[in-house]
Amino acid sequence: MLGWRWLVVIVMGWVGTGLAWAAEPIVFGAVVSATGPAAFLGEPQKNTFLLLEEEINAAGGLDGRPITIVVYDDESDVNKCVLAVRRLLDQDKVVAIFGPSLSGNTLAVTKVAAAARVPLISMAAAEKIVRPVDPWVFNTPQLDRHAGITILQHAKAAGHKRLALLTVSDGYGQAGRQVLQELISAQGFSLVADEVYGPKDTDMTAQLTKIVGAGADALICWGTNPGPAVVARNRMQLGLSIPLYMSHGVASPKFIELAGPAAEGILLPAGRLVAVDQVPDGHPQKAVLQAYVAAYTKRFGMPPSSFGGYAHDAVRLVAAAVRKAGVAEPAAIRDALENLQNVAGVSGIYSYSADNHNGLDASAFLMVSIQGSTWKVLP
Amino acid sequence: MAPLIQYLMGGLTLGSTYGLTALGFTLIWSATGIVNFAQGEFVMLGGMLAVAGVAVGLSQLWAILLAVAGTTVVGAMVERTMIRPLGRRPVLDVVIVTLGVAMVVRGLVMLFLGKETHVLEPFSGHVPLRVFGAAIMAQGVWVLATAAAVVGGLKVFFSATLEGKAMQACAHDPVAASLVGISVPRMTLLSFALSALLGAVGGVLITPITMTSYDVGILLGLKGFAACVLGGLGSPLGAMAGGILLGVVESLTAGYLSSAYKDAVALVVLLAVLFFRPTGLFGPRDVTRV
Amino acid sequence: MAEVLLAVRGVEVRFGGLLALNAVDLVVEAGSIHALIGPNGAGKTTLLGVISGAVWVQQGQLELQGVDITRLPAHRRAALGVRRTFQHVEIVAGMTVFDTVAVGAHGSHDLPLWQSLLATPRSRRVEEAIAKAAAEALEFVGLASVADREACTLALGQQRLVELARALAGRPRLVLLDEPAAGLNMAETAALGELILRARQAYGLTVVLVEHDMDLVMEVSDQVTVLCFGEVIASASPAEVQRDPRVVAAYLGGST
Amino acid sequence: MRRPFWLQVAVPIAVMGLLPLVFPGSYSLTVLILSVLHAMHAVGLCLLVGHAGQISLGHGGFYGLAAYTSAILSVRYALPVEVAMAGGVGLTVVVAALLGLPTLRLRGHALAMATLGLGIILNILFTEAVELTGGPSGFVGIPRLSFAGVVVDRDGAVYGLLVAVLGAMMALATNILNSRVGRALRTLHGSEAAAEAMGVDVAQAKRVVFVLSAGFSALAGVLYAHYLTFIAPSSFGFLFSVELIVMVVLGGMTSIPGAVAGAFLVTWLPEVLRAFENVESLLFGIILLGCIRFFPQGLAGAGASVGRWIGALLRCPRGEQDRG
Repeated sequence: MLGWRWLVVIVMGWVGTGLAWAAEPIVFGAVVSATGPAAFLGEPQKNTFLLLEEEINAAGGLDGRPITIVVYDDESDVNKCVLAVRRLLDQDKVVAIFGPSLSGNTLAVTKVAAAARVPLISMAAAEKIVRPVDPWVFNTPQLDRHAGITILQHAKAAGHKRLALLTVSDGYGQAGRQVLQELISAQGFSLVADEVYGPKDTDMTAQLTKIVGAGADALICWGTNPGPAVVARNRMQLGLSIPLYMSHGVASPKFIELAGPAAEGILLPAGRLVAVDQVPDGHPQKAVLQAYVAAYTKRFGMPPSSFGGYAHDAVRLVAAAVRKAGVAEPAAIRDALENLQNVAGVSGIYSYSADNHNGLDASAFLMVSIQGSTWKVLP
Repeated sequence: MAPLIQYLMGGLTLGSTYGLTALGFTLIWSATGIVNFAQGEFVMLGGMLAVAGVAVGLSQLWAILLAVAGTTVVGAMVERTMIRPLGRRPVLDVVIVTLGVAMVVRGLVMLFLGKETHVLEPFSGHVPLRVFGAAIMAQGVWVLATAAAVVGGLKVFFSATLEGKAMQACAHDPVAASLVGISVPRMTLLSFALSALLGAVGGVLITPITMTSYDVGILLGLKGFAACVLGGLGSPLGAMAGGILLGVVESLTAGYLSSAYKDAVALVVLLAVLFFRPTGLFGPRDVTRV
Repeated sequence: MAEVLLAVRGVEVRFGGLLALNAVDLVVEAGSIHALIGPNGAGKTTLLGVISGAVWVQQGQLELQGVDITRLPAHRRAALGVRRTFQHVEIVAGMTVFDTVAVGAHGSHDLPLWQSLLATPRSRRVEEAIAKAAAEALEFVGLASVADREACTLALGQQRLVELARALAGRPRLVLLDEPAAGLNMAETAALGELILRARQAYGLTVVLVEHDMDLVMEVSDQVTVLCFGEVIASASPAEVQRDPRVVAAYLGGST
Repeated sequence: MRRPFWLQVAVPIAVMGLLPLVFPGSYSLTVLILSVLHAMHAVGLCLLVGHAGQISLGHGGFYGLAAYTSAILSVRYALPVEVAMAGGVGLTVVVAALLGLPTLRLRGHALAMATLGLGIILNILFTEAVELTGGPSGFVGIPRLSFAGVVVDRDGAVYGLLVAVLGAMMALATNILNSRVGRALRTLHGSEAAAEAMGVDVAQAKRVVFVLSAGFSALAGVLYAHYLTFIAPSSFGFLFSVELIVMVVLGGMTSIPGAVAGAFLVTWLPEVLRAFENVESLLFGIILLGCIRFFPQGLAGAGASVGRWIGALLRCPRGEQDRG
């Protein structure tokens, strides 16, 4: 009798331990800029990690194991970012790191992750992150180059020859400016004005006046809110008639709100997230986009931004890599990521390879124009 | 369109936003000799409270009135709870306290009103005015006109009213002022409340042009402070003139030299004034040696 | 006639539109105690400031033992042996009596900063000399027992003595005392007068004394200069000044 | 009031030496390294703010100027790291001296204004001189610390080196405070009139302390650049300068070990209170207000109280024995 009971206890204990072992969570890390100047990037990303952690666990986890995403805020500060990555590697023993949100911060930590041999999937777009390729470093946003190509295609078709640049003097603007300078001269346009503004500037009439004086056919403004909204308003104030291209950095409803009536007619490249309902039904991204928008809106009471999309794609890609590898080990995840083909995400359709750690191309972008305070996809 | 006139107009609009912030600085300085590093946050608070008011469904006018009133109360509370208890502690301590107040106000606004950027509708629509072939936002005229009115008002206040004279006496020599029966604490309170009020008025006026978010106070405070130093601390007219000068220098630099270094050029002008004419361009002429 | 230590000639000081001192002459003999008296607002403290270097003159000249010091800043004059006390006691909160007094010896040594930074043997010798001078000065004014107390916690009378000790610690040639008896009771004032006389003896001082307490002035001073509305109206021995009708008029006029 | 050397320097250094044993791991070590770097600023600012009574809002700029100069010299001009570091510190000290020369003649808040302006100008340079500095996204590929060809690449060794440098700074600062210069500074903070009447060259004293503190920040800057091997303009801004003030105030303004403790706490706090990251600015603001109002002695005062309490505790049993 006693022996019987003991046997049950032991068997149950063994099974229990086994189950507990099987249920040991896979720990991922994320570093976002949820506060500080780049909070507009990091906050939707942080929300997205929360959302996807719940979603994946509700659906039974990855390979039967629940997942945990440890999210640290680097406050848009490079020191805190380095600390956060060290902490993820050292204390949380994560198998992969999502982020950081900012290009500068990413460049500061790529070596740290590589030295620890843990894959880092950045949500920042600078080309330096993935070119030259570091075996352990990937990124998910569309490259600035692809946005630039999309804009210049449109400009060429419209017959503009003399272009002007107005870029913000932060990491985002600097990266865009470099790419555009290169593309503009390579594609036979002439760059007649190359102006910058500070991230917190509130008046760009001087730069715009100078640009008009230089005889530009079209203006490309590269920045994130609120600067471009000021540019749009000043353009209306000055009554400028030349077309204004913006970057994908303002592809959010917030820009339309801030620019108000001045947003009308502005052209920009954007991911499909801004106009999900205008994406044709058969498109591979359609289902992903609809699911993300629905889930995010339900959970947080507002629509997601394309920056959140970068986080979404990072998690989905790593999840796909874990499934493919069958084991949640850093090296296996890295190898599997490099072999992912045609994975539809929010920002585009990813195909990573050994010499391409971005995985997107210019087709990730649509050219849209703002009409009637909403996005209109251009053919 | 003549570029020069447009640069000047742009500089004028921009500079008047700096000048409005600078007026609050100068008021507290005049009354207490304190540099109030929280002045930029008063401006931010005015704008953000007005935005919050509109967001909960108030009409813009009511939102603005409540925002100005609310900020004034905050200014008075800051003086009552943070500045006054320090008594006769060194000015350095008081200045550090204003830095702390700035951080707390910024932190609270971020926590309760969020990190997003917001905008208010311009008071007189989006259609720009044409002046000498240059375009100027109608809102810019509002800012300029209000600033001029405030400068005039302060001039009258300081030179023609008892309160105003008392306030200046306090800064000059608080011991002597209290000996002749002026209530120094009351004057300090009044100056903080008035500065907060001026800041909030500035905040709601410039928000339709510059937009606002929890962290705009830092830069506004710095520019306002720079404007004060440029024009001469303690003089309302100097503060306004310093602000406009700063804005015009920035605008002209962006137009003719380099948009990348426009702030740097403006600050170099500031340092030059500080070194060679420490009382500011419009301050008193005779410099007491130290 | 004894050697002239300090000569002030034709000094004029303006604050904005206000003429604070007008064509003031003052000759202080070495080893004397020279009192400056006059009604409130006569410019006595301003004149002390002019001598110490705290107030810049618009016109006129100052000579210390024949050396022109008109354009020397205060700290350079201190290095030449001028020290002062203040009408409103200038004692820094948080500093001990000893440290407060030791500052008085600051200007008596010229030591490059790096010596202090590295605490070199020479800097230690200077520190020892300063400590010795401060201890002596404290002993002299009778405050040795409170050397480690915080100076600003002492009673006013003792604070005035701390200021005197601070001035003495620099072993000065010329000490400027600005109303040292203000706020003291009669016994304290009498003791102070004695102390000033003893200090002249022990330290070989010349003293310029601004004071309202006439008993003290009459007791200690060799010479009295009377200021009124920024001008010198009399300069003579105490007894003569007391009899001078202009002085009496000035005081009566000043007090009504 | 003499500050005993062992208490001011030796004990804090010993404690810092033991910290890596208490908090092992590379993450903790990184936090400690940043704490020591911040403490270097705090020691200099303690002299400037706490003793000379001058507020600087531009030490972040000096930090950056030294870091960028050293990075540029070692990468763009391929100079040896030691030479580049010396260049960074040298240039920064010269700039500080040039700024201090006209500014510190003036009374009041001239230094606050001037340093604020210079700090922003420097930050604009870091951001806009892209060819030299790498611009807003940062300067990549700075060589690691090395001396005479020996590269200091283990974090533990870097930490040891930094603690030694900090110890030297604390020793220098303590010497200053124990000397006539220290007394002169305290006096001019309380009363410039008294100080100059006693022979203190007030402008010169302020200038010397200002340049010294800028030099400490510069040394921290070059060490930081060659430790992290990456720098970006955002690390050297106005808000960082204010954070440095928070450290000094938290430390009690006048105490060197207090300032060091303040730097460690302000660096650790956001790491420990992860849930509070949204209220960091609020928290630091409250620290400033609370310390100035209720604990002007800051951590140093708390330390002294604990010291007295322990002292009383140690004495107490003996007293009982005496009575028994």
